[in-house]
Amino acid sequence: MIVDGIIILMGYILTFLILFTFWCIFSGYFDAFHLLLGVICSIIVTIFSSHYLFPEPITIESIKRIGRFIGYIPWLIYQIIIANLQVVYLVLHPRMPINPKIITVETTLKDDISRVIMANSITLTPGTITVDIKDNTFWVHSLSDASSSGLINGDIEQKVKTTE
Amino acid sequence: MDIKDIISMVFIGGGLFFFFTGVVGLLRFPDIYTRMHALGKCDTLGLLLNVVGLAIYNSSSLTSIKILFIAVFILLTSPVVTHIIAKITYDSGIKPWQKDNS
Amino acid sequence: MIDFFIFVGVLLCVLITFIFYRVFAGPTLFDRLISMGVIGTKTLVLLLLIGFIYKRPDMFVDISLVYTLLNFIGVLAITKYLRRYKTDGY
Amino acid sequence: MVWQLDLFLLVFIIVLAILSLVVKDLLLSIILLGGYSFFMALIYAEMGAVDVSFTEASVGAGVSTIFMIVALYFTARFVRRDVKTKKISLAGLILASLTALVMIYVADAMPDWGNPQAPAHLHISDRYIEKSQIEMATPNMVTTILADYRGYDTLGETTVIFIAGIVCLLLLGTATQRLKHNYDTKI
Repeated sequence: MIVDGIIILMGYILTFLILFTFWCIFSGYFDAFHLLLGVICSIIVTIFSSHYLFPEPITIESIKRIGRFIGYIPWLIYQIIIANLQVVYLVLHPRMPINPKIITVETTLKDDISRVIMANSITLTPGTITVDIKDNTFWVHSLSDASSSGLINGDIEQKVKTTE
Repeated sequence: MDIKDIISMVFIGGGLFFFFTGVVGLLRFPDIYTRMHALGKCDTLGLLLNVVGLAIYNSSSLTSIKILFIAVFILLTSPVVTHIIAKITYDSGIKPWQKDNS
Repeated sequence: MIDFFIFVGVLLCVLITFIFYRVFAGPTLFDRLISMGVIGTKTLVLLLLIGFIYKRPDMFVDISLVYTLLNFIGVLAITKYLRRYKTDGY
Repeated sequence: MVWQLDLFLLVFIIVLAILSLVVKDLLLSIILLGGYSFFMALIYAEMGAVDVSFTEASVGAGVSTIFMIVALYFTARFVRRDVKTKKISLAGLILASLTALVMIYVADAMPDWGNPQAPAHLHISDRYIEKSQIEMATPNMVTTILADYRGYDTLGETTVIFIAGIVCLLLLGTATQRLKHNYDTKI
């Protein structure tokens, strides 16, 4: 019973801390009056909107998961740079060697957040855009043959699975 | 002209290059889906590089953090916008351009 | 360095002129929509550059943040309308 | 003012304004007007009016775009084929061009941008700059001028805006009820 209460309270406290950090960065004043205003505003917004940010109760597992997601970001940025170089090559090539088509990819990812990460990663990585998601199937528009091969052999899915 | 200025100039120049390719892609590609590749990728990285270059050039740390927040917002929103427009386009029945048709 | 910023700004303006071709000619509505999105990102960088040209970046960064979010919200509102009233793309 | 950028930005503004009037699709017109507001905010920022620019970006590009889309829910996107569009009236054209000519003629007599000898900078600005901090103790001088020195002015403006808002709500409210009524009777 007490543990449940602490877990629910954790969501509120985390939301408040995030909001208050944003307030401090964006206001730029660090005297008592402005910080007090920030605390009041953050508390009001927290009461109304905490359940949007953390719809599920927070456990140690979910905090670990955020840590694993931060470890995933460098790989994503590396992929974004590769994606851009590929698109630059395709755009500036005089004959434009593109072969666009829509392919479907099956996924075994279970929960929604992993799927969102997966879809956004597909959109950001080489020559592919997520067009639609229905249940376990992703409709993906790929720009050339080379770009779709990385998706079909499931590199991204493996990487996303490590954050689960 | 110290080393910080040169680094930020390199970043901004790189960002301009990606912006340029994005616009060339927007003009050259045959249909809406392929144009979206040019938008969703070149534009994101170009803006990212420009913003990071300006944040390096800037001297005040608080403003630099704010500038970097723009980069974070762009990284979060850009794939969502690309995906939403792609889905709307697909739902409205526009068929992708195929190589064989040309 | 300010000359460099002005040079970059003028280059961005030239790029925007080219994007206007797609806004005029783009066959579907979505072409025009993404072209306006691209113009939005260019104006964002232009705004930051103007801030650095005037040596007051702290004032201009706030407007850029609002720009970023409004670009996003505007596209969301337009697509919400288009989901309700389907078009054939024109 | 950076004249190289100004040249481009003013041309973009004119192009977007004309295009958003000419276009037959209302949704496209809204998109173009959003872009127009972004450029307008850029020009305000370039003239040094950061607060006006902030307002233009958030109200012009953000809120009014969304309001216009909401208004679009109550009307149609395209002009109906069977309704004949009105031709350009000659009298209106002459009147508009005359007004434009007069305004261009008058604009020549305006003081240059940023001129310290301009009338606006000579009389009362010094007092605002020197005394507003002592008399009102508000960090933002624009706020002091609007809310304290010109308090009654601002009160009148807010009253007008408030009445306009109430009238809009009344009109929209009846429109929604009528739509609902039509919907119910159809079924």
